[in-house]
Amino acid sequence: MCLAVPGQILTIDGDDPLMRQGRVDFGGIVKAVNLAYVPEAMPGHYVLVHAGFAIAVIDEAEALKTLAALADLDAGEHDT
Amino acid sequence: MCLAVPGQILTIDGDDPLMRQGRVDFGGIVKAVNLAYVPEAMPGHYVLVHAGFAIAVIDEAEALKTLAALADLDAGEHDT
Amino acid sequence: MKHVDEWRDPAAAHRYADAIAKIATRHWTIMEICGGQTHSIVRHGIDRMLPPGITLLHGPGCPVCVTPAGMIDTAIELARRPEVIFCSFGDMLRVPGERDSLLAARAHGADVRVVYSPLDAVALARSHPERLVVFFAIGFETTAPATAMAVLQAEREQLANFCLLVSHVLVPPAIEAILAEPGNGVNGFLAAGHVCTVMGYADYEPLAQRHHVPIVVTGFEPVDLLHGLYLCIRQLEAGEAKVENPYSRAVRREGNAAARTAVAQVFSVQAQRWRGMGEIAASGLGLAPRYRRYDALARFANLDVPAEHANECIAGELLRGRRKPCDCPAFGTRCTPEHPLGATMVSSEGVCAAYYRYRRAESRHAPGEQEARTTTGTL
Amino acid sequence: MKHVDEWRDPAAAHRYADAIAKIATRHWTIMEICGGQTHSIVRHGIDRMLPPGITLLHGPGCPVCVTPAGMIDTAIELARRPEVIFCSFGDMLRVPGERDSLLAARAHGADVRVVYSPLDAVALARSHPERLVVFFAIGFETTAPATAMAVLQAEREQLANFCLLVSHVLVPPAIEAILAEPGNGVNGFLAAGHVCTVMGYADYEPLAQRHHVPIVVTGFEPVDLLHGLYLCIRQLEAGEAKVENPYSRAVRREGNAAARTAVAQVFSVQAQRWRGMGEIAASGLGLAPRYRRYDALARFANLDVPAEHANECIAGELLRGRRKPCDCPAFGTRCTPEHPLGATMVSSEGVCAAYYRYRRAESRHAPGEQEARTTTGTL
Amino acid sequence: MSESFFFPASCPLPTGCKDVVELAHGGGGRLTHELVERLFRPAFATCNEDFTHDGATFDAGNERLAFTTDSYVVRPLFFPGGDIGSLAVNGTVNDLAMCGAEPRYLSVGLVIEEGFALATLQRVVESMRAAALAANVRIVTGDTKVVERGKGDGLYVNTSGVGVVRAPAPVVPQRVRAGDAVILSGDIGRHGMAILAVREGLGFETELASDCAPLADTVLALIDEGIELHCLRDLTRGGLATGLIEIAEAANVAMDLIEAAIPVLDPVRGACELLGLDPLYVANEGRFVAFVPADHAGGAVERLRRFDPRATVIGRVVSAHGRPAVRLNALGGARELDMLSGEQLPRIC
Amino acid sequence: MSESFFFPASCPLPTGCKDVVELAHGGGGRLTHELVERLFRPAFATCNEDFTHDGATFDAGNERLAFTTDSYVVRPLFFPGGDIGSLAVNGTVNDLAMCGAEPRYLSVGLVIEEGFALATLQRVVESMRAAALAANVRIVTGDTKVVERGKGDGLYVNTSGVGVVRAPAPVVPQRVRAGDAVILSGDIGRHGMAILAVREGLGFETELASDCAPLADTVLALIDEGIELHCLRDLTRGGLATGLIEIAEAANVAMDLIEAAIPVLDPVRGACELLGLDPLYVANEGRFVAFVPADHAGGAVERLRRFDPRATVIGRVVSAHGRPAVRLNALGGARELDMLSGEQLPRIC
Ligand code: SF4
Ligand code: SF4
Ligand SMILES: [Mg+2]
Ligand SMILES: [Mg+2]
Ligand SMILES: [Mg+2]
Ligand SMILES: [Mg+2]
Ligand SMILES: [Mg+2]
Ligand SMILES: [Mg+2]
Ligand SMILES: [Mg+2]
Ligand SMILES: [Mg+2]
Ligand SMILES: [Mg+2]
Ligand SMILES: [Mg+2]
Repeated sequence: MCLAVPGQILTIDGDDPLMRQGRVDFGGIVKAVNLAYVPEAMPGHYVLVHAGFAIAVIDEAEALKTLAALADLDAGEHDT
Repeated sequence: MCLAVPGQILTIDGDDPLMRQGRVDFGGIVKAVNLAYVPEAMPGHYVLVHAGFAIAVIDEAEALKTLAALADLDAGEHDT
Repeated sequence: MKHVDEWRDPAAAHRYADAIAKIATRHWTIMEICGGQTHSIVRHGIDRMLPPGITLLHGPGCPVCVTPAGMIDTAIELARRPEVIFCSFGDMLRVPGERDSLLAARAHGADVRVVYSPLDAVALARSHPERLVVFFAIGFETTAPATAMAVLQAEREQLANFCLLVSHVLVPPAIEAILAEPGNGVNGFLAAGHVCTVMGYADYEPLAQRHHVPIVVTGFEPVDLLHGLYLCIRQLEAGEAKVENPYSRAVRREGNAAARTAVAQVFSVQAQRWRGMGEIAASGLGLAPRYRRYDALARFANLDVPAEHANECIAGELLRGRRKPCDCPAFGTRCTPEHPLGATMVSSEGVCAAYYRYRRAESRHAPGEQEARTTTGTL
Repeated sequence: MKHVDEWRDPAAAHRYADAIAKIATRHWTIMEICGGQTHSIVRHGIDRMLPPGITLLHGPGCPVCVTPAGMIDTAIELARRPEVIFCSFGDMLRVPGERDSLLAARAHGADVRVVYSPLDAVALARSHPERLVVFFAIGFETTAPATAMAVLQAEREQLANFCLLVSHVLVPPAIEAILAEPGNGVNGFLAAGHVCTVMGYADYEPLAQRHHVPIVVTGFEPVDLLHGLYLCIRQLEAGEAKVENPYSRAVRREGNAAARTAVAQVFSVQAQRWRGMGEIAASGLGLAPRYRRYDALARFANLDVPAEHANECIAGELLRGRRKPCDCPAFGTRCTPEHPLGATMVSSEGVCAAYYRYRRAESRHAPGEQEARTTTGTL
Repeated sequence: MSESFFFPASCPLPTGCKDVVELAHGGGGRLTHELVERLFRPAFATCNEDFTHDGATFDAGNERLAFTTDSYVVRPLFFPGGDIGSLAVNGTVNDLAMCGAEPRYLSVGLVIEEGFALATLQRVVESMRAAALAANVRIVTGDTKVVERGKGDGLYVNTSGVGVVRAPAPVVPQRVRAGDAVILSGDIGRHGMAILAVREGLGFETELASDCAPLADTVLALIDEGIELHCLRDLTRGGLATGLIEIAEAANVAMDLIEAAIPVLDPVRGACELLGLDPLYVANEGRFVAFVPADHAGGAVERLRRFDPRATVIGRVVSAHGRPAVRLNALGGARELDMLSGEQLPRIC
Repeated sequence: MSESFFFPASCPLPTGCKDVVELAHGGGGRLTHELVERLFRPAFATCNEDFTHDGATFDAGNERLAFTTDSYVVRPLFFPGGDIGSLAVNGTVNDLAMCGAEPRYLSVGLVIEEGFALATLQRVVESMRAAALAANVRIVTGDTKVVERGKGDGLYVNTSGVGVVRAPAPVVPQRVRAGDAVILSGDIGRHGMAILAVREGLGFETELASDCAPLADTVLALIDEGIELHCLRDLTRGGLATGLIEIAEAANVAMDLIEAAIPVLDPVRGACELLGLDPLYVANEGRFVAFVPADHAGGAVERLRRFDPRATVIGRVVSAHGRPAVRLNALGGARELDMLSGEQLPRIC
């Protein structure tokens, strides 16, 4: 279930909590996305989008950490 | 106004005065016609049909008389 | 086809034509009232069989042509309502109101259906209880009984979703109006056979007497028409002015009693506007009070029939023989067969259409041998 | 595309696969819950990158597949009403209920529309006040916030013509049900990353502990999946059974507070039927009492969801690993991919469909070199 | 000759609203003609003859080929005497025949509305197969599109056809000249009235059957007989009158027709009388006119009568004196025929 | 290799209700294929190759001709990168090109819904004119039908085309053999996603433009270069995957494709990800695959890159061992591609 795709917020419109909307860029195509569930999201952030809603802001630091875990893999380290 | 076409009654259905219907033959095609306005019409009769209604039974004797007037025309007679 | 072919027999037709040529000694102008007769005259070329002194005038006997433009606009307004199935005879669809025709309205989405009989509209109401079926009730005395029966059937079946937009017209008042016109120049009339089938011809007798014009009840086939013309000219030559009925196979003096009764029950006579001719007293039929609930105009509170715009179209005057198409400022510019302003530009055989085709300086075809044929006379 | 391409990098994927091969010393059966993960596994061939001892089980994580057949029948019944615009996610359209699918209903005239978001259905209700818009609210915890927001917007705009047919399901009770099955044979789970994005993963901690299974919160891209599998196998090899979260870029332990709040406001947890699996306690969401007016089942008095027919389909047992497709009496005869009786015959990658294609004696193609690839293991 | 005017004699013609396409634009009459002349010819035609005839001809190596297309949107799909499938095959076969060509290959393009019964589709396909066999053409390529429910009307069929020209000289309107005989291949009006009777639920009990039939053999027989064919035209939408007027205009000639010579079957006449329609404007699907030099007329009619005994000379071509016209010789003399501006509508007046 | 089963991996396929035509029957996938194989081929085909390719070929005198037809029902009529008019010209031009033919003549059949704006019709006609000029084909014959409001969808266009075969040997699926290189002429998925974005009001701000373009020059360039073309296929409905599977089945071969070699532009990928669609199944209108002997692959790609620098070899043909298949080489090995049973539907799971 739950196809969700990461995209980058270009601009944000409105501050009505139910209607907060962003223009989000997915590899060059731009779609309006409801941002009600990511009140912390700002332009420039990447969000995960499912059924028209951003459900999370992608944590860049965590992403880098996860990729780093891979680099350490051969070293046999146990970071997740 | 008032395209009306002669056709011959083949059969008559029903005796409800509003709904009396006949099957009427026009040169080989047969159509249902409302006969409410020609209570005197019988199968075999020719009727003049306008907008789905028979509006007159054709008087064969009068038809012959009228054609006869033509025959007498040269004789200068004054029958209508 | 029996009762058709005998009356199209070329030999018989020519014998009447010959007889007319024999008895006609003077110029006579005879009007056939009925559009159906006009149609037949042109189709069979009856006018070409007459001596040059005889001029045929086409009367206002095309019910779709005399329906007021405003009534067509109202029809279109009704047809555009999403709940309405608008039913009309086919020949009404192309006639323009002040701007559009029902055909154009249909092309823009209105649900307009062609019916052959008013009973087809009743059947539609029966099978579409969720829609409102409006029937455009036009026509002369001949058609009124059919409309009346539709109302009677709807009443009996208590069809609440059926109503009429009524624009029925009556012939004798129109003849009276034409004759009342000073200098109208009409010497005799062919009365419309099928109107008489229903109404008889007793009504014409005082008319003939009062205006001293022969009125001959005439059928629609070539032999009928020539027979009618022959009798009319014979009366004119003889100085007579009576009603004659050579269409006796279909017409009795008292008409059709059952049909007249139904019409009398469902309708009342009222004043009526005619397109391009204004209002004529007692020349139309409206629903009798007890059937008012079938009147679309009564049903829709805000609906009425707009008055005829004082537009450029002078067809009314053409009809009275006072002016010619080229006197019309719109002729050939704002009014063309593709974009007609008036009914007389609507048909290829209409006066304005005929003039447009053969008389314009800019005509794409040089006038040729055919021109004479379409010359229209002065009254 | 950033945050996609990094996680599809073949080199990275192969490093995890190599690491798995290095640490895996025994046979392990791991279930990925989510249909999206299954899709990604098959699309990218992740299963082929694993050592032969690792068996992947595809969990019941396809919301359209676990929606009860009776619910689809109800959906079709609603969609057939002339006043209804029935809105659904695209992938729901092809799934058969007891007989038909929504796609078939549409081919027979029902107004069924595909929407990308529940908000599209709200917009339709806004723009079609004369129609009733019904949204088929299916999906796991990930999708419920979107449905909740549709309800909140409809409430605020007082849209009286909008309602839901709700069939939302919850993941942890399904995992619990699978683990409660004696001899289920599942050694570890990949938890569905996007469910956890919304709900967090605290709920899995008691599960992992109680059943002593590692549960790894996993994303959807090849590197994510292999990373999750690596961690899961590493725990298994080490005899551990904890919850780990390598999908930390998208998932926090507490999930998404705003989304959880909206879901808690609009829905209440209730027992839920799963297709082929029967009812599972506390495994679904229904509209909370204060939003009952948005419930299509409450709105239409006579509408209810028929119980699942005791039909021939044994997909539920397949799901529990108890039987194989060829044990099903309907297999290959009354049940084919063109006329499926169960969800597992619906997709070309489903168990029954895969067996149908490669295992029937009558198969039009002789078994060839490709066969090995689609062999399904025993549990 | 007497003079007459005042009110329209034939009832009203199309009007206004020319910002949108009306049914009349597809009726085969004046508006269709104008659409072709004003929109398609200016945009597409690369020579004078393009878009003036039933099909185009061009050289391919050492052969001359004919190429034509038609879409079929007839309602009902099945009618007495045929169906949309046989119509689609015969219609295109006939357009090729009208180019003096032997029909060889057809393509089929189906636009099907979602929800259309597969069993009905099968019947139509079967009918096409049978018609193609009967007409000795091969259906070699096809295409199927399905449109959403409510965006079609069951089934629309397009067929295009390729044939090999067998006539020794071009068979085109431009070759019609004064003195040619106008030959009609049979009675007219059957197809249109058969369709109307069923479609409009006119409740005609008697079956009026369409004349739908392939005409290629007939035409090839004329060619084999050595008849010099100046022009051929099948009398589909718009009927005999429209077909002749189009040719008169393209050839800049006039024609004089004898009304009494034009065969119309009694039931067709009866139905036409009832509805106030003119059989001259009613569609046919198995009738054509041939323009041949006067001295070939006898031979042509004789040959045609082996296919249909009603085949006959109905008139002759005369000089246009600059104004193309088709005149019908009626009781009182010649009446000029007009191209319809749309489909004929049933009249009550 | 690990084993896996249980629940459907790709979400559900079409089902039941096969008594009527569904949209999927026109989707270009399995059901379209079955309709052709079960209904049209048995009824119409007179040789094995009829109805298996983009068009038919036949001899006419000393030339070999190609003949094809397609109806165009695209919605919206105008979209970024083209419109129904240019599409209808290019689509048929391309089907002729796929037969190794030089497109020469087109027919146009319009089915117009009553009420359609004449101005819009004019725009479409103008676009067809321009596209025909650009593709160097002549539109020589046409037909117009008007259907009642509610019985169409504005405008449907059929074009049929005739071309002269220029390839020295037949260009048909049956000639594909093990060892052939599979060459793709450019990036895929643009047309389908451009249409979907506009049609479904997906609110993609960025313009995804259709790849709609004529391919005849490209193909003729390959022929002129002496490239031996075994088969060509334009990748319209059903996309790359469906086109290849059809050829694999007709030729009884297998193909191994390298997923990473298939060019997809970022915005197309983004849109596909969002909707859960696979670009391999998305329609194109200006892309084709060519099957050429391995030793001609380099020359072919080089020549193709003058038209589109993204042209590339994406795989090769191998022996089918009795079971035709198209396999996509992904991370973990080969995955067999399935023909779609209908249009792809947006997924949420
Ligand atoms: S030319 Fe037109 S506007 Fe003038 S009188 Fe005739 S119909 Fe009326
Ligand atoms: S073969 Fe069909 S009926 Fe049997 S278990 Fe599989 S899906 Fe169910
Ligand atoms: Mg009239
Ligand atoms: Mg899924
Ligand atoms: Mg023709
Ligand atoms: Mg044609
Ligand atoms: Mg034709
Ligand atoms: Mg095609
Ligand atoms: Mg193609
Ligand atoms: Mg094609
Ligand atoms: Mg094509
Ligand atoms: Mg045509």
